Amino acid sequence: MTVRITAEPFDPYAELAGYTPRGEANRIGAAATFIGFMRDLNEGDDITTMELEHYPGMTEKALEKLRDEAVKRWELADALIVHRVGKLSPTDPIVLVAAWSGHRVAALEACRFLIEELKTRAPFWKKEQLGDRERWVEHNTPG
Amino acid sequence: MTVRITAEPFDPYAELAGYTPRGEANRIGAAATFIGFMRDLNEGDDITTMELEHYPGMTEKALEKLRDEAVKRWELADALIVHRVGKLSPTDPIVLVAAWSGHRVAALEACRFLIEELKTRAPFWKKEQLGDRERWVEHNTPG
Amino acid sequence: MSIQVKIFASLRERLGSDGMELPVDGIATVADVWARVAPDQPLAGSVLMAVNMDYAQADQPVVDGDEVAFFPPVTGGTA
Amino acid sequence: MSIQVKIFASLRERLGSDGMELPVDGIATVADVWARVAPDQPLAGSVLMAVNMDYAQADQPVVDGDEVAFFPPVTGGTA
Repeated sequence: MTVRITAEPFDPYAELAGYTPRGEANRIGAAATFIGFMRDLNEGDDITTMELEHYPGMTEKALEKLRDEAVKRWELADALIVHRVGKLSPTDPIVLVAAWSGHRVAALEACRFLIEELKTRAPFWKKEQLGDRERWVEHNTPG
Repeated sequence: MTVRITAEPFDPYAELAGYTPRGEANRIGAAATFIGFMRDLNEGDDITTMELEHYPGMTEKALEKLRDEAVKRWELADALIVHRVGKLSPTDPIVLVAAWSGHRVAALEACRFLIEELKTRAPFWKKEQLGDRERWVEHNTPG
Repeated sequence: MSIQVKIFASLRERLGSDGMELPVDGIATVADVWARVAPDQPLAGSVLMAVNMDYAQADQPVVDGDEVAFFPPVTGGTA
Repeated sequence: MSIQVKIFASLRERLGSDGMELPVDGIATVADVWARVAPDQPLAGSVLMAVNMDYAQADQPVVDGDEVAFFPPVTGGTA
């Protein structure tokens, strides 16, 4: 039941390997995870670096609410959200979400819910650097 | 583009951490993964161990076909399937599937396709040990 | 006593301020807070609002000690 | 020359054989192979079939050197 915001690069697989999901391990049949990475391309332009701003306090609150909703709705054993902030480079992991459940459909659906809702509800803002200019990302891509 | 069947226990996170997906890393925006674990409970009964049989040659062929279908349909950068065979204990990972893509929806949908289709098309058979008796699993659970 | 205002991202750059402390006198709603923050600009539909770190609408009441935030559409997560 | 037959899982246990080599004489289809493997049993709809490691139907032609497999519904993956 962890929500973590980090200004340091994180390794999603180490994050998962080091995490012990709540609940009886013998009853967990499924883990679905999603990892988002920074690309060096957006809307046709080359991106050199990116800055991710957040609203300390509210962002955590929004992510915790989201996690609690997913855990309740799909009766998950556990869920995890890790999100990067600060200055990122291409290939850096931006976000990790994970859902653990008795059965596969619950884990898969909860994982998708977490990443989709996070994009519309959690206060994060991206500013892209393109060579010597920069721009705020105005809206999220539909898919 | 790996398909691997292993009679030894495997660590899904080490598997992912050690895997370099094909394609330009700078263009990969999303990785969706699913891991299935052995539970100590099935259809209301306590399961002590499980044996997973396969059809050497055909199983690999079926998984490769599945992977190629997913890569083509969702234009994935890469996909990975690892499946355990032999004698398993509760909490052992049974299967890992992963899909890498430029965008999240392709990765999420391909990941779900891989695990659903694997269950109906890949020649694997489970035999459960329940204390001193054993039984073949006759059909997969719907979800 | 007072209202704590916070402004984020492109909105912060556009308004040239990351927030302020406002006296509560004459402030009843989130819209009233906006009128003090940017008196010359209507509250656009694209501006998101929060009171005490929960999303809010323009007509939500604001009381002494509240934290009120304004920000543009969120863009977290991934491609 | 001959046909290589393979039988898996609960079907192997029920038939008491994991396969055999059959002379090709008189065999034209997968159904003909089954008739040699289990002469006293109809080919149930729950039995899956493969020729040379691809799924097949009962009427699929079989030729010399083919590998023909029979097995129950598959149950890989996870809960």
